[in-house]
Amino acid sequence: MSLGDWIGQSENLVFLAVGVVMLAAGFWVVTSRNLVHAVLMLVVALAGSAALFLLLGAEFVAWTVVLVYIGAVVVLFLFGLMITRAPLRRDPLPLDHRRRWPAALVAVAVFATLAYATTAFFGWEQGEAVERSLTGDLGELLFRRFVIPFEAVSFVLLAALIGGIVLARKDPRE
Amino acid sequence: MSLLDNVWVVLALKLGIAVVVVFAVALVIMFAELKVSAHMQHRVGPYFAGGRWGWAQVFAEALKFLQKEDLTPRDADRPVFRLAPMVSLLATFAVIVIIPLSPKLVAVDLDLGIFYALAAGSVSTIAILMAGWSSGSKYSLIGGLRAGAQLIAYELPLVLAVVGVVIQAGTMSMVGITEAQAQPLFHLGSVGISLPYVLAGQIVGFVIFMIAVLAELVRIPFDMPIAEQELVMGYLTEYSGIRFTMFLLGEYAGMLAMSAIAAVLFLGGYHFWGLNADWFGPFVLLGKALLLVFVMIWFRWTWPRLREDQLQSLAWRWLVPLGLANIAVTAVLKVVL
Amino acid sequence: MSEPEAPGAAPAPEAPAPEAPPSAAARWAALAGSSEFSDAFRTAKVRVPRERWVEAHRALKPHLPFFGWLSAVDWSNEVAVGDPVEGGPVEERYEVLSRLSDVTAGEAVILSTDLPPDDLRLPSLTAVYTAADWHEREAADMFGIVFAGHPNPVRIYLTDEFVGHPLRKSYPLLAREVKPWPGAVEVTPLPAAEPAPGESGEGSG
Amino acid sequence: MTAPTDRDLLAVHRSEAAVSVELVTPEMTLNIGPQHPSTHGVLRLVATIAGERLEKVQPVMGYMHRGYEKLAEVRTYAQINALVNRIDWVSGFANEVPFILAAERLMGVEAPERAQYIRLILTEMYRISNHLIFLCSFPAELGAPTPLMYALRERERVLDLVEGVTGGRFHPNFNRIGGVKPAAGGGSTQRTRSQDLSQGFIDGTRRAMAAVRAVCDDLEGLVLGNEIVQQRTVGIGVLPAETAIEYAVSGPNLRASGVPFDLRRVEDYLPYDRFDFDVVTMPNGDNYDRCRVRLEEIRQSARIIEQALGSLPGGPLQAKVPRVIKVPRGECYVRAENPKGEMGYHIVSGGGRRPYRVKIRSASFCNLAVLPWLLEGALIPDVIAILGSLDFVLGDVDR
Repeated sequence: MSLGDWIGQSENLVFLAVGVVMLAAGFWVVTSRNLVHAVLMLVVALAGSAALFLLLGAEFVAWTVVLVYIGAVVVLFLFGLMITRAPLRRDPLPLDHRRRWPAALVAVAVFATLAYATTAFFGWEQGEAVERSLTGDLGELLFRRFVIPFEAVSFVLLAALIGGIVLARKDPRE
Repeated sequence: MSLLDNVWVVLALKLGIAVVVVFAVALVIMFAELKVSAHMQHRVGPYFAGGRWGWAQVFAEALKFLQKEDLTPRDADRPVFRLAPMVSLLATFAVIVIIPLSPKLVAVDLDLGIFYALAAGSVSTIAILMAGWSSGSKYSLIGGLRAGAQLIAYELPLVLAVVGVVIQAGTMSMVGITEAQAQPLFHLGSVGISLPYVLAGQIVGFVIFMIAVLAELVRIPFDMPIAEQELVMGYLTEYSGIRFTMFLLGEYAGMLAMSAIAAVLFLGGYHFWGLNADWFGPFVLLGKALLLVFVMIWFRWTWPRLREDQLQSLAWRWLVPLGLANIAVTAVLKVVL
Repeated sequence: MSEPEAPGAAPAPEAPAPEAPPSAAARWAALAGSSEFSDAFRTAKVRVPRERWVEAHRALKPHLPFFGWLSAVDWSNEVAVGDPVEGGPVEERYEVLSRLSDVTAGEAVILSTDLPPDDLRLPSLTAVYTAADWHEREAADMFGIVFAGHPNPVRIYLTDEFVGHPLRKSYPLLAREVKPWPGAVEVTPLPAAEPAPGESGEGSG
Repeated sequence: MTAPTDRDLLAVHRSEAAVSVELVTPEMTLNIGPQHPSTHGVLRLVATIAGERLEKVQPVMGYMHRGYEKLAEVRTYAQINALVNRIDWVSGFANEVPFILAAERLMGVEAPERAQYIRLILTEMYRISNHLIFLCSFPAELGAPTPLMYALRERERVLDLVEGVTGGRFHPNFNRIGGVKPAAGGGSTQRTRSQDLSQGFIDGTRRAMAAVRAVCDDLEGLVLGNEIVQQRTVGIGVLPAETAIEYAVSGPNLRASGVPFDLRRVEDYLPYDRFDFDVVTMPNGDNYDRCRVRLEEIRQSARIIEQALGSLPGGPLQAKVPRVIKVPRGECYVRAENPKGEMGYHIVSGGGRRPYRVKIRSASFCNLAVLPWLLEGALIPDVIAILGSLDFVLGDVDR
């Protein structure tokens, strides 16, 4: 398939546009000196990923991303930032730039790992197009085939939750 | 390609109509609030504008707001400050799109209708946090923080209440849920009797849903984020002119949207015993939604406001466990029956 | 609430003067360790020297726990506004007054002390009566009295830049000087009535 | 002033990060007022808050200081009477009473009985008016605006009656040394059945009292009986009796803490001793009790007024006083139970037509002094509720 054909398909055009926006937003997230702006750009990036899932026909995953990541996780981020150190004035909060190179290295490594894992597992062939909604299949997969990993992850998250509470809670005797 | 274009055109048309209708109904709700509150307080309310009942009052107020200066405080974060009201309004409209007015009159019928509505609605939290932080005012910041805490706390009961309905209906589609409530529940002789979910097992869910909706909409008794007496309107403090109007419209459109969703989920949507849903559907749904809106207005003018910590304990100690119990009971009944 | 059972009222019969029961002012004066008191106009008033100011309050506190108010009077012969005291010059001083009462029977006394105009210092009562806090700040604002030992000696009414102490008799009332108050001619006889004797006749034009 | 560069800020940031390992919620100074919907005028609270909790609060006053004590030095007694009813403008007439009584005491004049009764009736009517305002503004501070309309409607009836008698609603200026002002067309001090009370006043007042009682019942059910109101008030802002006395809190606020101290019983000023009424106290001293005390006091005031109307004596309105009021040398302090607490005037007369010095002891000023104690550790919503429950007026604080 030539590049021209690839671009000729409208889905691919949308994919391209969303990808560019996501990349720009992601870049903004790591370079912005204003923490709140960074988080808001994260919202754009997440919305982009939701749009990508929509393009793939995975509605349920897309709306889950919106509900969980934008509606809850980012809100928690913002909440935490505002209650601690979001500057009210416009002067930028100086972020620590000393570790930017190691951070970039880690980011590249994560990207490489994920890209390798994806291509190694699925290969480069085009998957078959899915017409119907995948919600049911997703449920089947999660609660039949992968129920033990699913429960394990839930357990880990619960442990993390409890740990978070224990850490955050100040000892009243202090 | 031309077909695709057509789809977009149709969608744009539908959206345009939806926006106009929503604005009109929002204005009606605004007027209703003025009049209802007045009568609850032994007042007459709007009286002069327009000649009779002061019907033109809302238009006069809209005009007044439009010609007011759109102020941005010096310490505000300009782009975020200006974007926040639009995000708020956008989130509300995104919710409204999926409400089915009749079996055929649906802007978008998504498989995951209600799930989508919850997701889209949760975005409005971001708008409030944006407004609260970017205003550069401490009162706004506290209001934004309260809103954040409150909306996170009430997202959960809202979803839990919906899950009960979804289990009972076996679908997340708004049309599907409506139709499921039109199915005969039992037979009296040869006549099949259908009941809306509020009467058929989801009364607890309905109550939780409405309480959570009040909190999501930041209406009394849960209006701590704007709390005029404490925070001088909280995250709205610094807004004026058209941007304030957008928040205001967002509030009333949100009331309409959430009431309509509640009507679909629990009150049988566009169905009403003996009325043809194709013809009367929109009016039935609107009637049900406006009834719920009236209840919200009623609460607004009779109750004082709770405190933030009391609201949190209400959410976590009562609504979440009740919602979970409701799901468990519904699931068991679904399997048994 | 229970312990200040108005002992000032009960031990009255044991007081020294047998023929006439001693006045309330006399009893409070005895308690405060002072012999100067007056009972005119049903207002018991006890004078204490400046050195005994805090002690006197401390002695009265168990009986009179309610600190009504504290203020001062600038006794001066040269007044910028208002009328000087009639009937001869007064001894120039600042008189600080504090009123104490109970919360049961309405027993009350005004304690007063004198400060020379060139040395306006007085120990603070805040250690004895918490309620004296704001009253002392007000008196400091208005009269320039320095309350030694006050925990928060900042201005209460006036801005930090304000110069002067408005309730001193030497402080002019500027508005009054710019535009005289019509009060000087306020008594106008009614058209029908005959002019009344005295000042009102002079005042009417 | 040059703006700090990023590098400067970074240095600060690093040092902060080195000092505080855990993220602490930074303290914030919040200025509540002087322009704020709930400060009852121009009061400013400089509050240090952590999250929503007040760590420390410093009230700042003086925005309304009008210098009445100084102004009183250049005004005659009659003019001061017009001045003092502006101190606490919600209960105007009640401000005049102790001042006039103090002047009368110095002059050795006593008002005739009928005048005393009228003073008493009007004082109690202003008490009702004041407490109705409290009962409507307090729920409004909790976010319920509707009781406002209910209470204000009955207050209008009371004020209409007052207007019929005095010609004024907020500032009646109805007292005269030696009595009260004869109504329109009057001027005679000798007329026995003088035109002091407007026509229909007695019947109208009886009807108004019935309406006031009715609205009290309504408010008791709708406001005090509301679960959210109870959640927001019961056990909040508790003022123990010892602290209340220590801070010289007076009036309904003191009685809400369980101290049965009412100057109407204790002091001998208007003919209160002839009437049957209860001194209302409440045990807990929290916001709810402060609300209840005032509600009950409205009923008691209605009781007093009804009794007074039934036994209103005839006779002149004015004692004989010289045409030019000159007060002999001397000083005295007269206090009265104002709607907000102990209000008193210490008049020092130099012997002339103007007082040498007038000290005004206003209730709100002293009641407000307990605020920093009460607010310590309170949440912001409770701050507003406690502030409202103390029932102060800034004119009464600043004078």
